[in-house]
Formats: sequence, structure tokens, C-alpha cells
Amino acid sequence: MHAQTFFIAFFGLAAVWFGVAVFRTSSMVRSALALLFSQTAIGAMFLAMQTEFLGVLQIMMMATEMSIMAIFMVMYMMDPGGLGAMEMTHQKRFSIAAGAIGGGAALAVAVLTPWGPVVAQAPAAAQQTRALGLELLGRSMLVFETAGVTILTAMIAATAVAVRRREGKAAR
Amino acid sequence: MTAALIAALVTGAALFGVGLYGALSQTNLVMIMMGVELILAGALVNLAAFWRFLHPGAYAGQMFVLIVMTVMALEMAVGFGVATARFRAKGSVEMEEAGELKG
Amino acid sequence: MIHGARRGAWSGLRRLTARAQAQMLAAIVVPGPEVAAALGLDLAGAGLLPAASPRHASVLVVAGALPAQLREAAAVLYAQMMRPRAVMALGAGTLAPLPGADVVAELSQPALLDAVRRLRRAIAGGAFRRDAAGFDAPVLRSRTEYVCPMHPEVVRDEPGSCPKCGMTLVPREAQDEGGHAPDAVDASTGMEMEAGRGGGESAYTCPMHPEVVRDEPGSCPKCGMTLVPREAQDEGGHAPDAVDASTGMEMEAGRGGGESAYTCPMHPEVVRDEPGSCPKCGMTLVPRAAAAKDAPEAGHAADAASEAAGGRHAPMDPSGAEHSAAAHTGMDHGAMDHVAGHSTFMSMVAVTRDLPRSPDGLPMDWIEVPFGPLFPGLPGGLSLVLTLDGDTVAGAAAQAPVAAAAAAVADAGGRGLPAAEFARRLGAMDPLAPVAYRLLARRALECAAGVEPDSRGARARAGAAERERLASHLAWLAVFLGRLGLEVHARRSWGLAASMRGADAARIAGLAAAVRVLVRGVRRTPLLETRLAGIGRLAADGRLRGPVARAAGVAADGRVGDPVYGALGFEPVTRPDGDARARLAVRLDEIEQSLRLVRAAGVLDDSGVPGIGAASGTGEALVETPRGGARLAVSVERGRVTAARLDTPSTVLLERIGSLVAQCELGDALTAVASLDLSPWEVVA
Amino acid sequence: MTTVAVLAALLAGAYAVAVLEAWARTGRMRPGGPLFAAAALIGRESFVPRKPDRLFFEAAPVLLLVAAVLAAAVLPWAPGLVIVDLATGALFVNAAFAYVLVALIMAGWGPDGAYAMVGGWRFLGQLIGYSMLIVMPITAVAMRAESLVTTVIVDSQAGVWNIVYQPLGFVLFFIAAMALAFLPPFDLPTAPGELAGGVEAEYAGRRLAVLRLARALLVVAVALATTVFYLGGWRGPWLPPWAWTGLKTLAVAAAMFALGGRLPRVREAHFLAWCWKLGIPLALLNIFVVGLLVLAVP
Repeated sequence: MHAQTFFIAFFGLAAVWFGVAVFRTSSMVRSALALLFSQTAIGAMFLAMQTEFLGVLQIMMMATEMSIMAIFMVMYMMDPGGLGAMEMTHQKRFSIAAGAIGGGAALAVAVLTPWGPVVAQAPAAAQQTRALGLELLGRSMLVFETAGVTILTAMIAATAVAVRRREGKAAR
Repeated sequence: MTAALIAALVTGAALFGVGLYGALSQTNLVMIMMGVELILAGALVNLAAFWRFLHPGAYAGQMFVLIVMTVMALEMAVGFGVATARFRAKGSVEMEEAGELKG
Repeated sequence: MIHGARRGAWSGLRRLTARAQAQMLAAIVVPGPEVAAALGLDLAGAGLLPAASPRHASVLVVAGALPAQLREAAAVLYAQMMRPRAVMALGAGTLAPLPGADVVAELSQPALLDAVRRLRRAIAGGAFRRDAAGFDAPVLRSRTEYVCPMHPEVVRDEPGSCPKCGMTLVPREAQDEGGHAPDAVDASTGMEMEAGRGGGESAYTCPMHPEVVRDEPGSCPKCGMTLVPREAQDEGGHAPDAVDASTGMEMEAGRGGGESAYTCPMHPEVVRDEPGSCPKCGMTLVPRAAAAKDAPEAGHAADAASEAAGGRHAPMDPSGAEHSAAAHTGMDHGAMDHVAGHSTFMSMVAVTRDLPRSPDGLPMDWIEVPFGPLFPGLPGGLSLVLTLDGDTVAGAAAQAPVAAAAAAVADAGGRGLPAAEFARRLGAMDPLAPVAYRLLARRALECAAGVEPDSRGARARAGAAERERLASHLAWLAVFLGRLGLEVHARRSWGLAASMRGADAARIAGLAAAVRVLVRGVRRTPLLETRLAGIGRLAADGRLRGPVARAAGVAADGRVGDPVYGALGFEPVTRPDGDARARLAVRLDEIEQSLRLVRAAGVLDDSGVPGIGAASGTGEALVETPRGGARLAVSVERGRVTAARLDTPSTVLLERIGSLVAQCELGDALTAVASLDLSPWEVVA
Repeated sequence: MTTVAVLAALLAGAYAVAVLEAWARTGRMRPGGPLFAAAALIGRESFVPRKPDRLFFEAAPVLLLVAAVLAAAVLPWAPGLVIVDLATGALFVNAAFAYVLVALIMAGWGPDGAYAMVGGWRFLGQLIGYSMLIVMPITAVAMRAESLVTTVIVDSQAGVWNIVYQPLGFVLFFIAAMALAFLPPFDLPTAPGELAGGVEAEYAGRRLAVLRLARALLVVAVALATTVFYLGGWRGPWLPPWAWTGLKTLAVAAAMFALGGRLPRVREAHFLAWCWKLGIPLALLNIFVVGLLVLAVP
């Protein structure tokens, strides 16, 4: 069981390290891929926590998601290669303070709360997948369907916002 | 065993802090979205840890993780939709230049 | 022993890899595979593997004599190849600046086979050398030159200020000669050259304020950005970004002096599109160029920065600092007052405002990507520079640096050329269609001299012209299918095209079955029609000729009305659509038609010098070359050609490329260009 | 021991795939070709462009290699002959394949060259097309097996192979798998004759050797996945199970190469349109039909 703690901590550190790297590099593609590897490390943490389905899902989804993010960064940023080492931050002191306070508060809660007894054994992976499937199509079906419909709506809405307006209706 | 839970929660807290810093400090819409993604990732880690170490019998916990992943995807879709529209209209997704969006 | 050996001592492993390399010869052909095929060389048949990029090639095959411009491009290509590398010269004359050929042979398939054998031995035994020398050529050397960001025509060798607007000149890397390639990315294929050649001068400049140039790293006194090495900016690739500023500027400069922005002499941040008065001080606004002359020189930049840091609107140098000036204009909207004193902030609105907008409304970084003159997949000698907006082509500049038509006919030298010499020159002009041009010269001279051609000779010459059309169309088909990734058909097409050279009627009859199988195979290729439909649409007009016009529904064919062809039973082939699909269909039909015509002619002969004696007069002739009708008008005095005017089909096609590829996806654009079957050699410059 | 055996099988498969690919490109079958090619590449100069993103440039071929091997790691060659028999194997294959995209984007961005960059981003566009057609047919396969475990999926085809049970899903998956491995006619990111090799354009020498090896392994992985999901995996008479898997995998790879050499390279816009307007509805139909079959035929 020490191995589990070790791997959780290891991948956790990796996730945070890559997370910090996101805002420390000036190359946008590096930034997006750092976020990807941060999310991949989180997926690996899931695997270390024996939530196999979620871990693999996280690893899969984020690869595509962050790559798409990378291309949008390259499209919409002035200096995606980071050659100019542009300053792209504002209200830095306030942000650091907010980040530190927010993170510190969460940390305090994490450390100080008496979490009670911890369950040693997780269900087997195959059993989990099966149970999650039953949950999805049973008790949580409404939530699941709502999420599905919401993402469809968001896709349509985002596309509608992004496509060019017709001539004549163009705002500017 | 509790150490594993704490390790996961500490990671979650750190990701939240980094994400919050990023979301507040960046001037570019896409970079802000990255910060938000990190905040949500922190939430993911916590949810998964709670499920695994406290209530491995309650699959609603895993369900919750799925929902947060959906929200991340949603945020991306809507964010890029807005970014594209802004970029088309103004040629910029910089927050400093979105002054007219203020109330 | 080869010139391009890799540095290092021999060892067992190296002996092994040298032997393997001798087996895996990936070749890149100069000027191009279609020229090699026209010369009767089947490279794949000789065991040379195709190489997609010079990085993956180990042999540079030079087929035929190269004009000087192509030799330079070939030297660049050679520098891009990885060592061990070799040069194989087939019937080539001078090679400089390329290093000497490692294997020399004649222009024929047996000689090529033998040359490949010799090359394998040379590589197996000489791939490594302890004292291998580097390769250097003037074309690879670069120097720093200084240009005005606003007036690109101002180029100086030393730093200074622009005589037109007073701006400080900015350095850029240039080739030592010619100055085609402004940066380290070379013009021929867009790849970077060999590392480790003399590094350019490293000046540091601000990505946003090109007028700021320092010798050392640091930050920009105007906006606080970290200065970047100037070299980095000039490169392709990532640099699209850093180029932002410079590209934007270049575009603007390209638009010429017609740009009418008005600014206040006292408040440079006030910029208007129309004349008027300054809202701050009421002064009349002046055109910006005029304001620039009165503005303080760039040397004041440091003061400006300190004042800006103090939170006041600084009198920035308005000429170069247009972006910053515009940024301030943006700030006047009022909502962003809190950033007014923030000297590090760069307005993206301002930076992107002056970028040209693509029709999709998303102003992206535009990068210029060179394709050619030796790009695999385009005709060798065609130099195409595409401005890419994402993967959409925003603009194109096509040139034919090897265009030889004007030189071939213009050199009348006062005394004129002997008729035979004139015909020889015209035939040597275009390696892709020597027979047609020799025939053209002959017809024009005969017309001028009033000689009636004998009908049997004319028939034989028509047969030879059809054989050439067959070979040319097959070679085009090979290039085109290769571009589309249809390797199987392309390979067969290359072999057939090469074997057409010098073939007599019986041999062609023997090949006819294989050609028909190929044509049928291409016609039956699934999805090919869908793939090509709508690409490269050109409407027919009076100037288009040849297969391109016939694919647009116009029976523009020099063979129509020719009694010789009439006797052979010729009917022109047309298709209505005018796109790449129609061009493919027309050429496939013409391949079959030429087979029929060759059989009908029975005998092929393009020899014989026009015997016009000491005749005088003027004559004009039209010959349908594989690319369309070429027209030649000559004046002959006492058997010598004193004046000639040549009009070739590719000249028109070259002009059309720009409009043809605008707003196409990159792959479609290249397909459209390839579908034209343009011969850069016959372009009349 | 199992791991070593599977890795050896993968390498052997990559070798055979390289022979097949050379056959498709040059029309000649040279059994020793890949050995020569590898030895030649290792002896040639390698090269780092002048202003690279060095990290990406060096890491991309390795990441591609890792992605291909990871995908193959959960696919069984025979009962028990699998590196990890994950409970979510079918999903994990997807996850590993997703990193092919990341590797190509890195390879495209890394060398600081226009051709490579266009090639890398093109693959992202290609992914938008094919990714759904990888996931949705696998969903139908998992529905029939009532499991995501790859060995269970093979066992579920004891009676009828999936290629017969859900031919529509097979066709969609086959096409998407070709696009995933950027085989012709979906070789938009490399596109010889168009982008001068695209993402491969700036790689040379030993780096190119790694990239080519990774690509060959990727082809093996997608062919193996097709075998496991649709062709009954190791099932077959007379021969030992691993031999059946190997044969079927090579047959799938050969079919991909043969098909690729006879089709023109797709246009990106066409590919996207086909995938979304035709492929995804068909994939949904496939899921629906398989669902009915699963319910109707117990």
C-alpha cells in the first residue's frame, strides 16, 4: 500500500509541476502540451487510485482536447513560438495572492479535516466498470442524459457563435 | 492509507491554487481557459480520491467525475466559440482589449 | 571515394552501414523527374528510390545541362542533403557551384544503369573519410544587409537611416549573391540549410519595434519586450509569430504610398483615416509619412520609454512605432485607462489591425513558403512562393527562373543566325518538348522561304510530334499521379514515358497495350474524379491553349485544319468543366489519340535541317506542342534569321497561377498548379 | 517473459510491415530491405534544425513509439500472451492512439519548418474526422462482448467473427485505422510530393530511423487492433493461436497498403465531410443494429 501512496504522490507532483509549467513557458504550444501532460499525470493518478476506467478516459480525452487547445493558441496568440518573450500577465501580485490563499485554504481543509476511516480495498476494475455502467443507466441516468444534452447544446451554440455572420448582419 | 488520500488531496489543492493564479493573471482568453481547466482538474483529483478512499461503494462519486470531465469539454467548446467570435470581430482575444464587455 | 563523404574513421559498423547505403540509394533529380523522363531515363527502373525531401536523399542526380540559376538551387539542395551524399551527373556540363560529380555518365538508360553500379561501389568504399571537407558555395553564404521597414526598396550594406523616411534601417540576413532568399531558409525547397555554416550576425531586435536594434540581448526601451535575435525573426516556421510585426509592415509597404493615415504632429497617438484636425490640440492632421520626417529620430527612444513609464503619453517615434501609436488610440476609448501607463502592454488589436484579412475574417499570421524551383511534385524550374494563411493559400508568386524562350530567339546578334543553328537553339530551349520546337522552327522557316514540305516528311514529323506528346503526357501523368499518392500507376507511367524516347512506330505499337492498360487503370481509379473535381478551375478565354483550353471546352488545337492531321483522322478532344479532372480526362484521351495517330502515321522522323538556301522573307507557323499551340514568326534574310517572335502556351499559364490558387487549400493549390502541365523552360520572360 | 515475447512479436511485425510498405511504394518485395534501410539510416548524419523546439523535436519520435507500443500492450496475441490484460483494454487502445496526434503535433512544431508545421496541424484536422470512427465501432464491439477486456472480446467471437456480425463497424474502423496510422490515402501529414515529407521532412539519420520504426509499429498496432476486434483474434484451426494472430495482422496491414496505393490522397475537407456526414451516422446505425442483435440473439 506504500506503493500506492508513492505513485499518487509521484504523479501528483508531476501534475503540479506540469501545471506550473503551463504559465512559465512563453511558447504557446509548449504551454498547451504542458497542460496535456499535467492532465495525463492526473489520469495516471487515477490509475494509481485504482479507478481504471476514469483514468484511461481522462488520458484519452485530454490528448485530443489539449491538442485542439494548442491549435487555437497558435491561431489566436500574437507570439505562439514565444520568441518575443512577451509579458502576458496582469495583476500579478493579486493573482499570486489569490492562488496562494485559495490553494492554502484547500490544503488546510485537506490536511486538517479528520477524514475518518479509509477504505483499504477498492472494487476490482472489471466490477467497477460494470457498476459504473449500471449507475449511469440506472440511478444517475437523468444526470447523464442532462450532461449529454448540455454538451450537444454547447456544441451547437459554440458553432453558432463562431461561424461568420451573414453579410449585412455583420456588426462591424 | 490516509497518507495516500492526503497526497491526492494536496495535489488537488495545489492544482487549484496554480489554476486560480493562472486564470486571474493571464491576459489571454485561451490562457485563462487553461487556468480554469487546471482548477477543474484539481476538483477531479479530489472527487476521485474521495470515491476511492472514503466511499468506494457509491458509484455516484465516479459519476461526478464524469460530469466534471464533461464540464471541462463544455468549457473548451464554449470558450473557443467565444474566442473565435471575438477574434473575428476584434482581431484579439486579449482581456485588456475586452473593455467594452464591462457592465 | 565520394566528395560528400561523412567525416569519420572507418570501423566495422561503418563498413556495414556504407554497404547498406550503397544499396538504398534515394535520389533527388535535378531539374526534375519529368526532364529525366523526357531524356529517356527511368530512374526507378535503375534501382534509385524516390526521396520525398532532400534530407532523405543520398544522391543528387543531374540530368542534362543545368542553367546557372538551377545550378545554384541545386547547390542549396545538395547542402540540405545529409552526408554521405553523392552527385551523379548524366550528360551535364558545368556543375559549379556544386562540387564535382562523383559519377559521370552519358544520357542514356544503359549508361545510367552502369553509373548506378559505379556509384554503389563508390559509396560502399568511400562513405566515410577522416578528412572529409565541408561544402561551401557563395550561394550558401549570407551576409547582413540593412533595409528600411517601410521602404523595402531601400537596401544598404551598412546601418544607417532611410533616406526616404529617416527611420533606422533594420538588419536582415541575405544571400551573398542574388538576394533571393532573405533568410536562412533557402528558396529552392524551403528547408533550412546545413547547420554550422558561417553564422549570421546576431543583432537583437524588438519583435514589435523593428527599429530597435541592439548588439546585445536586453529589453526593448519602447515596450519592454525581450529583444530577440534578428535571425530568429526572419525564419519560417515558428517565426510566423515573431514575424507578425515585420510581415504586417511588409504588407503595408507593399500597398504602397496609397496608404493614407493622418496623424497629429504633436500627438502621434492620434491616427485617423481621413484628414481633419486633432481632437486634442486642434492642429490639422498631416499624412503620416510627412509626420515621420518631422518626428524625432529613433535615438530618442530611450527618453520616450522613460516618459511612458511615467504615465504620460509619450511622443513616440511615430514612423516605426505605428503599432504603439495605434495602441494608444485604442486606449482613448476610455475603458482601459488603467493600462495607459502600462508600458509592457501590447495591443493585439493594433498589431492585427493592419494585417491583411483573409475572406474568412480571421487574420492569421501569414507565412511565405517557397516551393521550387526544385520542389519534388512541381515541374523542375518552376519557382512558386505561396503565402500561407493557415493552410489556405492567400497569394502566390510564380516565376520561371529557367525561362529560355526569349534568349533562344532573341539572339539575332545583328547579323542573324544561320537557319540550322536557329532551329537547333529552339529545339534545345525546352527539354520537355524539343521535337515540337524544332518542328516549329522548321515550319516557320519553310514558310518564310516559301518551300513546300513534302507530304511524306510532314507525315513522319507529325508522327514524331505525336510521340513526343505521348511521352510528355505520360510524364505529366506520372508527376500528377505521384502528387496524388497513386504510386503504383505513377511508377508504370514513368517507365512508359522514358521508353518513348527515340522509339520507332513498331516499338510504340508494342508499348501501346501497356499504355492502354495504364490509361484504363487511371480512369477506373475510385474516388479520383471526386478528388479532382472543382480544383483549379480556369475559364476558357482566347489566350488559353492546349489541353488546358480543351479541358475548358474550347477546341483550341493547332492540329485542327492541318491537312496532314486531317489525313491521319484527327479530331480534337474536349471536356467542358475546366478543372483538374477535365484536364486529366483530356490528357488521357489524348494519350490514346496519339497512339492512334502514331500508328496511322506509320513512320516517325524529326531529323533533317530545313534547307532554305539563301532565301529571304517572313514566315509564321503554329505547332501544337504537348502544352498547346506555340506560334513563331521569323524574318529571314539571305538564309539567316534576323528577327523572331515566339509565343508559347506556358507563358499564359504562368500568369494565371496567382488567381488559380488564391484561397485554395495548400494541397489543392499544388494539385491545381501541377494539373496545368506548365513547362517553365518555354516561358517567354 | 510474456512481455519479451510480445515485444519480439511486435518487432517482427514491424519488420514485415516495413517489407510490405516498401513493396507498396516500389513494387518490389525485398525481404532484406528494412535491414538495409535501418543500417543505412543509422550511418547517415542526423541533424537538428537551426531554431528548433529541441525538446519537441527529440521527444516526438519517442512518443510515437511509446504510443504504438502501449496500444499494442493490451492487445492479445494468444490466450495469456498479452502484456497487460486491462479491464478497460478496448478503451485503453483508444487512449494510446490519441497520443499519436500529440507526437505528430510535436514533430510538426519542433523543427521550425513550414512543411512540418502544416503537416502536424493537418493531422489534427484529420483526427477530428477519424477519432469518432475509432471509438464508436469499438463501442459496438464492446457491446457484443459485454466487456472492455480485449481477451473477452476475442472470446465473444467464438461463433461468428465481428467482421460478419457487424460488417459496417469493420469497414468504418478499418478506414479510421488507416487514417490513424496516416497510411495512404490518408497520409496528409507526410504527403510526399506535396509537403516534401511534412512532419518527416526535417528528420534524418537515426532520428528518422526511430520515426520510421515507430510508424511501422503503429501500423502493426492498428492492424492488431483490427484483428482482435473484428477478425476473431487468435481463433482459427490447425495453426497455433499466435500464428493466427500474426497472419491476420499481416493480412490486414497488406490490405491497408494495397488499398492505399490504389486510391488518390484524400482532401482534408472531403475527409471531414465524409466522416461527419456519412461515417458517424453509419456508426450510430451500427451501434443500434448491434444493440438489437445483442438483445434478439442471446
